[in-house]
Amino acid sequence: MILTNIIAILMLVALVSLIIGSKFSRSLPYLAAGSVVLCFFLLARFASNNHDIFHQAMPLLSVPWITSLGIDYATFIDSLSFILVALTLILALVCILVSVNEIQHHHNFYYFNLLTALAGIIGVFAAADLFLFFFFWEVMLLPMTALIAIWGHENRRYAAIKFFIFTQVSSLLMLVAIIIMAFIHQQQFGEISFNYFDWQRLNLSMPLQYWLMLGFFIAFAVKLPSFPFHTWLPDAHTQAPTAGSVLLAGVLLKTGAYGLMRFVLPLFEQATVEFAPIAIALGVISIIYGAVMAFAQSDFKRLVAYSSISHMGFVTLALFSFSSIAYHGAIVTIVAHGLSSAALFSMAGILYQRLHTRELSKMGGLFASAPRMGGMLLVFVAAAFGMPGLLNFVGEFMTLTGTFASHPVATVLAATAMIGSAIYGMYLFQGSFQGKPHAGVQIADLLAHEWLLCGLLFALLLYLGLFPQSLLMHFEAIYPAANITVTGGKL
Amino acid sequence: MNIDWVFYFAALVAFIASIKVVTSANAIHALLYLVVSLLAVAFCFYLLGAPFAAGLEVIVYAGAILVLFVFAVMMFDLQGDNQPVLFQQSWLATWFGPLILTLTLAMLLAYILVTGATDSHIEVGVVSAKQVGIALYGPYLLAVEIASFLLLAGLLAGYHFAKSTSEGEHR
Amino acid sequence: MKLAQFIAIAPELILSLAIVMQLLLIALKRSQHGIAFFTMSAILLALFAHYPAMTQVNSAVTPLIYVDVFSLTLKVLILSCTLVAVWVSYGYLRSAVEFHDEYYVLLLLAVLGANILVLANHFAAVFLGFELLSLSLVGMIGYLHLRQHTLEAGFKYLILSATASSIMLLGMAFVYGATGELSLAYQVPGQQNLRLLGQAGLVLIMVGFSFKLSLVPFHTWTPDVYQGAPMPVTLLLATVSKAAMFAILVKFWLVSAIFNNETLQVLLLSIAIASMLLGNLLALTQKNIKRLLAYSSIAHMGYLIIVLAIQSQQSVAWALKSGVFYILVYILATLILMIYLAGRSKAHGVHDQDDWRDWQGMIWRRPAHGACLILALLSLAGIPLTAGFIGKFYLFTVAIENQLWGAIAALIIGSGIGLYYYLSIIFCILAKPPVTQCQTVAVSGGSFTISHTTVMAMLTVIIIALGVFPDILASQLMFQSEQIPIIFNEAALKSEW
Amino acid sequence: MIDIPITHVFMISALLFCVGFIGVLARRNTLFMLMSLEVMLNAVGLAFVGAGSLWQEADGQIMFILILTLAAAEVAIGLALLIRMQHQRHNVDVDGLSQLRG
Amino acid sequence: MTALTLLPFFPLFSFLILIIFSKRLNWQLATVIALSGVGLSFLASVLLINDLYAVSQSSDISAGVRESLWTWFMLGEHEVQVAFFLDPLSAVMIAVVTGVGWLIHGFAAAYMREDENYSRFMAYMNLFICAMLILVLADNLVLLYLGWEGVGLCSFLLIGFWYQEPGNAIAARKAFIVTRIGDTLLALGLFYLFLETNTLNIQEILAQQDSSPLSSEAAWWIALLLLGGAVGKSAQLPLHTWLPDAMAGPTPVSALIHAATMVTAGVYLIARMQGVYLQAPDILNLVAWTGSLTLLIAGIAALAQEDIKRVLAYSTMSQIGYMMLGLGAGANVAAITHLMTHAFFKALLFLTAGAIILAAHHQQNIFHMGGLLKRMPLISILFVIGIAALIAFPGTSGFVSKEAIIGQLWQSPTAGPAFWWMAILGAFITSLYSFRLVFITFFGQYRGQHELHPQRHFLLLVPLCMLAVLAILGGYIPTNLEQVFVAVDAPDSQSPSWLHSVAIGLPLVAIVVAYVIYFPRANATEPVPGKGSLYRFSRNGLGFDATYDALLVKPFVKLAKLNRHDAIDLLVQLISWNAFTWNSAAKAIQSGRLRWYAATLGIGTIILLLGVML
Repeated sequence: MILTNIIAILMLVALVSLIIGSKFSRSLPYLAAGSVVLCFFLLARFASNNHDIFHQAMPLLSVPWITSLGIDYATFIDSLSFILVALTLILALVCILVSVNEIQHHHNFYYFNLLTALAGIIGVFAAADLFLFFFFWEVMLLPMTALIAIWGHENRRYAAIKFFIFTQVSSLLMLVAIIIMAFIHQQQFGEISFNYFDWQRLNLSMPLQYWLMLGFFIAFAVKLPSFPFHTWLPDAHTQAPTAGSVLLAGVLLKTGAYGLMRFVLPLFEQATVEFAPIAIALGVISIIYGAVMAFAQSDFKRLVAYSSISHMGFVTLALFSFSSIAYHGAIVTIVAHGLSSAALFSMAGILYQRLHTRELSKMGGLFASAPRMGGMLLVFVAAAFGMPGLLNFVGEFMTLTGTFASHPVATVLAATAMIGSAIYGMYLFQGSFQGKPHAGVQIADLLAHEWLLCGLLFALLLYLGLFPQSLLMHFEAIYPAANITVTGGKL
Repeated sequence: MNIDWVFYFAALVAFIASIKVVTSANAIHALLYLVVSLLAVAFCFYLLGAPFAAGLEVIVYAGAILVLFVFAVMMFDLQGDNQPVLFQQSWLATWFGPLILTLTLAMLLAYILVTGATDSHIEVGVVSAKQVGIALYGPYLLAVEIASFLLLAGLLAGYHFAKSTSEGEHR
Repeated sequence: MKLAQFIAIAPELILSLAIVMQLLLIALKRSQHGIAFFTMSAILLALFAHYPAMTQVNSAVTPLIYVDVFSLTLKVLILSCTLVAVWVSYGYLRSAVEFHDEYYVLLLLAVLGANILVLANHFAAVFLGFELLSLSLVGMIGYLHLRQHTLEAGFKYLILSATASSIMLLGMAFVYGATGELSLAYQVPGQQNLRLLGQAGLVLIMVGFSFKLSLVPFHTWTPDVYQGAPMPVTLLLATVSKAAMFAILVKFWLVSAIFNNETLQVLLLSIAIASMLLGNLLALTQKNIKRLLAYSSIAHMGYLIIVLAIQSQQSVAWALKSGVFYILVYILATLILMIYLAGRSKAHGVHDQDDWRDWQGMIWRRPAHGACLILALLSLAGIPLTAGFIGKFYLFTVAIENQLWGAIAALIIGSGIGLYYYLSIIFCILAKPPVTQCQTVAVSGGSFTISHTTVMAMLTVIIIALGVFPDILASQLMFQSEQIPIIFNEAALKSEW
Repeated sequence: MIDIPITHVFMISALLFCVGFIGVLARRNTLFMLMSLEVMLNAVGLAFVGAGSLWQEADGQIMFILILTLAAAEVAIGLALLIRMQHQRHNVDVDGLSQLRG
Repeated sequence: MTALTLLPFFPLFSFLILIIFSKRLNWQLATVIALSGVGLSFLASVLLINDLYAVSQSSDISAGVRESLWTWFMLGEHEVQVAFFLDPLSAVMIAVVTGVGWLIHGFAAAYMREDENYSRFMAYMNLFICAMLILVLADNLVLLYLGWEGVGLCSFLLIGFWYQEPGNAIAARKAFIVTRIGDTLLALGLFYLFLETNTLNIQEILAQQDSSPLSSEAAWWIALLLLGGAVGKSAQLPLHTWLPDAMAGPTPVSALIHAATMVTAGVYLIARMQGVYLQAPDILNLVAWTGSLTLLIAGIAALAQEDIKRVLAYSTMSQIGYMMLGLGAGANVAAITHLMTHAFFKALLFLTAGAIILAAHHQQNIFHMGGLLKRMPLISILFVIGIAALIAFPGTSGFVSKEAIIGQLWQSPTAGPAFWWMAILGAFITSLYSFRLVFITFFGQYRGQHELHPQRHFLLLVPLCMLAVLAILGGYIPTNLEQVFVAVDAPDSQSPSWLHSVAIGLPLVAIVVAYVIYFPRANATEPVPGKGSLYRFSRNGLGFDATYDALLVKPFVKLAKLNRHDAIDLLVQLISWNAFTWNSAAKAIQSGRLRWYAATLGIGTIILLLGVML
């Protein structure tokens, strides 16, 4: 029930804020933040009450939904879901904090969209029924698109349409694969089923398995995003309002990684092994390409967006190297990137509010007037380029350590991104905060609520960076699909 | 005595008359050719053993419907093309495309009919008006009813269009 | 004829009677409200007459008509749409001086034609229904004599529809010549004797159906007629006409199990794929909402006829369910959009308010309408939370069950293209409102009332409800394959008569 | 009375049909379009009557009668539209009717 | 919590205080906080080293002290811990870091007194000390990597401390990125090491080398990759180009980071991983080559510098080259000792240079100085003491350590006579540039535009004096390093007896040469023969920068900017272009002409009929 409750609370508050919000637009952030905190509290209580059961998936609510197709409303939770849901709720708070001053019109509709997007995302992490999963997968898109299209920057409609069409078309491929799986279940077990746990029993022949895997993979690769499906991301990130960027980079991309972890790897073991070289190549290309492209940008948010591509390439690389260390690294990277990119986008938003530009060439020398902000930006940039002590480093390090065993060349290539990330990170930090200040450019330093969000993110990055075991101890030490024999390396 | 040639002759007349309908420049001429074509087809009907249909063709089609045409043309001066279309400069442009298209269609249909149809011959026998009547008011009773509604629709729509014209004139 | 048979076709009898009564009413007392009210009550009565008709399912009424659950379902759908159409027309046509008696009669005639088409089990009935529908629609399309475009639209529709029906009739003649049977269940001994002639005949018949369903390459009339016709008539064209033609295509296809014929199957799929792609492509840059809906209807009909491309008898029931669900959903969404358009327009305007750039920023000025329209568009685009998604999902299941990979690819590509223009409109609705106030002036000419809003909201709620709980409808749509008279028992029929 | 293959009847009707069709395609005068339509319908009628004779059934003729009805209704509407067109536009050139497009 | 666990956290704590209250602290308070942070560390390390001695005296085993704090993360079965390890090697390092660091902090307090961001500066310095301590105390390589990156970041921050000068920012970025290349190689080395040994704990790895040594190929690669890390951090060939530019930072920074501590981290790393290197003699040889080439090239470059700090920077590179050479030759103890003494005298040199620069209003060009001996006698004497140690003048600390290195070269199995000659040549060049510096700076006439304002703050002078003492006597500090290193058994071949005297004598000859060449020019404001292309070439660091710029940086930037709008996006645009083109093509169908529409009906029928026939 817990996840359903959270979704329900968020949806309810969303509706309430839509209906009554136009009169109380000042208090909407409090309402939204309150609901998020309540959800977080519920989740925390649930976790503390059920401390030991996260290793296995724990089914929660299951209600028949579309009976003729054997579709249930079924949710479950395990460590992966839990961590991602928690991350989502934390970033939700960040989103609300960055929105406080930024959103100038139609508050009620804004918070409606924000909260429904959150509900959809949590639904994605909760769904145990693949139809439900797809349902939420799409539901989270809509409000996200609305956020971009209504409150975005100058080129918002193009970005929103691109974002939507990319994800929608790719997810239709996944839908086809899902339905085929359901029919295969019907063939093998007599009844049609979309249930994840039922599907684990399926016995898929090889070429078919490969195609099905591809259907899922493309959908997730677009979300992730992996080269060459990434081009929606820079536009969407750049044009979205700050909260939109935070949500996109922080959680929405993670749904792609989640999909790979939850569905692609366990359900299509053979096919993934066969596909691994391609996936790894894509991962490595994403890593390098993202880093190089990030350096070439002059737009703050675009730069961060490309860096996201680079970071998520590590996740692809990690997952398809079939090493338990790398798998854990992927989990850490997911969380780390969620926090750090959210932080960077928040910084971009904070700067945009003061300067009304995202162009690095129009910034520069801001350290003089806003040293605290500069410090925070430096910390987040450092997180992004994998400064040890912050969480991203742990993820990258584990990923590469794990991958090195089986794919040394790919690892070496991927490691060049450590240089690349330093280059664009420095470029970003120095371009905005160092150098000669433009004449008369004086900006206010962090305000209280901005302090709160930066501090929150920094504290999490630092704490988890120093004690990543608090994340990882909930995961089994071995890789879920470790029974596959992977050629050319020991785990 | 084999009178098959009569059928083919009638068909030829119908064909040529139809071509004249389509190509003639003058509306009244075309209508007259249409009457010829209809009469020839009626003769074919008769030869095919459908005297009732032949009668209806003459009475209703050639008689009633074409009279409607003639009335309309005469009363409302629907002469149409002032120049004979056939001999305009754009003769080729006007006819080339349709001709090619239709010839293709005709050849396709011919091919299908030659290769694909049953080679059964029409037996000598007449389906009399009585048989038709029985069928018409037996299994096809509802069809007759619906046909009446069809005519009503035609009537109403025709009336409305014609009426609106006169009203439109006044405004 | 027995009483049972009268009951089975009671809705149609009521409609026929109503037409006659209308004529009488016109003769007795002309009234703008009276005739509309009468028409609505007649339709309601016909709707209620389906309850008794339900008891008579799976019975033939003369060889022309066969009543089954599928037909009844679609008839209910058609009559409901007509109800909406009449109500919309009333507001649309209402004026100070003119009487629009013929309009309502033509409307009932069109619906009668549609109903007969749905019930038809015989080429004669198909043809009559087809023509009754077409000719009445021609009368309605060209109804507004003051508008320039109506003439053009009416004439185009008349000529093309007549051409198409001639082609269809030629096909019927071919089939008749090949099989000696005019019933839809023509292939009594199985399809082996269906030679090339018969196949050609079937194809020619399909040309007629495709024309009406506006499938590529027989779609060309659609946008022009949609645009030129008065808004309520466009609504009829998009809903009643489509539903009826879909029904008869399904029967035509299933009753004689044409799906066993591979050639026709391939042709049908090609048409479907071409429609999906071309329809969406054509809509891509369209700014006139009526034309856009026309193009999108081309694509949607392309999606829809995927359900016919089934491989085996077992899939029939599921395919029918999917098809009916899809067309229902399509009609719901179209209705919302068209009700809005009709409400904003007026018969004596120079043209309808059908440029979607006028919708800019609607969500902020009229949130309820904006929301309804957005949801309707989303439903058309097939996005979850709306019934459109469930409909598309059903189509996908059918396509996958029958392994129609080409159609799936086209469906995906088509949806991708479709998203572009649906989203463009949605974003336009979501955009900042224009500064000028000319819009409100234009709007004030419309016949929009609170009831329009209510109906739109209700339909939107239905769309959402079906999108979230499709079972409330889908579980009702149970078509056993026996309910479609697959192999018509001729002997039983003869004895019945 | 006669003994000819049904194929020939169909062939003749197909030819007539095509002649009518060419008229619809080629003539700009709407009046001729209507007449061409009549030719087409008539051709179809011939096919039905021929097929009816083949099977020695009344159905073919009944279909012909129904087609006749259709032709009548269609002509009525068509001519009425023509009249309106003549009034509105003072010509009956079908190529003038191309404002709806795109 | 023992002193060991607290050691790195004293400066961290003071860093936090300084950074949080930065603007609200006045100079005195900030100075007290900053100095006490490092000072406490220094006290703690003295205490610890005392204990360590006591332990090592009592037992023969070279056991260190290990303190584990918590498990950082798991690499499979292996726990990566946050744990500190103290043995004589790290003892030397922490002594240098905290001791010299403390003195430099003191100097910096005076040097940066006027700066408005004073407490931020001191905070960075404290953070640096913390990171450096973690680096040298790390029990495992991952933690070492943390410190490694931490010092890199602090170096970046401090080089770019005056961030408003674009040049400083560029230098900072360059330093960071070039060292980052080395860091990446180091990280790769760690991955390989983990793959082979399944652990990243330094002691475990070293212990494994006794029982089950690495395969030679693995050792070769690992050693090479670790060397890559080391050359990056220690500014050795070919990743040395950042160090001269790093002189853009405030002078105490140059003294602390770019002379005394951080740049020697590479030396520390290689010394630390000696067990691995012993498995890969080829790489040891490569280390020696790297060191020797660097010391020569840096020395030649130093000969042509005009900026006092750049001279010292090249000299630092050169001296680290000696350490590398020593490590490559197996003279680990000598190398580490040289590390220590170098820290003393180079810190002294930098700080005195800093004092001069401060007095000369941030004038760094030696040709605009001159005659300082008369005007700033104390400083000048201190500087000359540093120089004496640098050229290994007998009796100074530099002499002790450098002679020890040179002395082992001839016989070393991984080095040999060639390296000895290179080292000697290097020593000769060292003297040459040192005295060029001395003569031009301190003799002749003062040539600066502004009047000198020597500062006499005690915090400025006391550290200098203490460092001078260390520069002379520091070579005799006992280190116990022999316990740590595996002795390399030299072959029995006798080295010629003249070696020693040449080694001692040559630098002195160089002084004379320098006197002949440079003393006459002590009044020049321009390096006279310096217009030659050779001079320019060596002034520009022998063209490394230009080469890298042309071969790597420019192509990369160009390529990146070329693809700025993302070529892949063209694919998407192609698709959309396609759609719109097809749209306009398809629109042609909807011409609005009725006859055409009828024709489409015909065409469609034909197509379908054809379909049936086929």
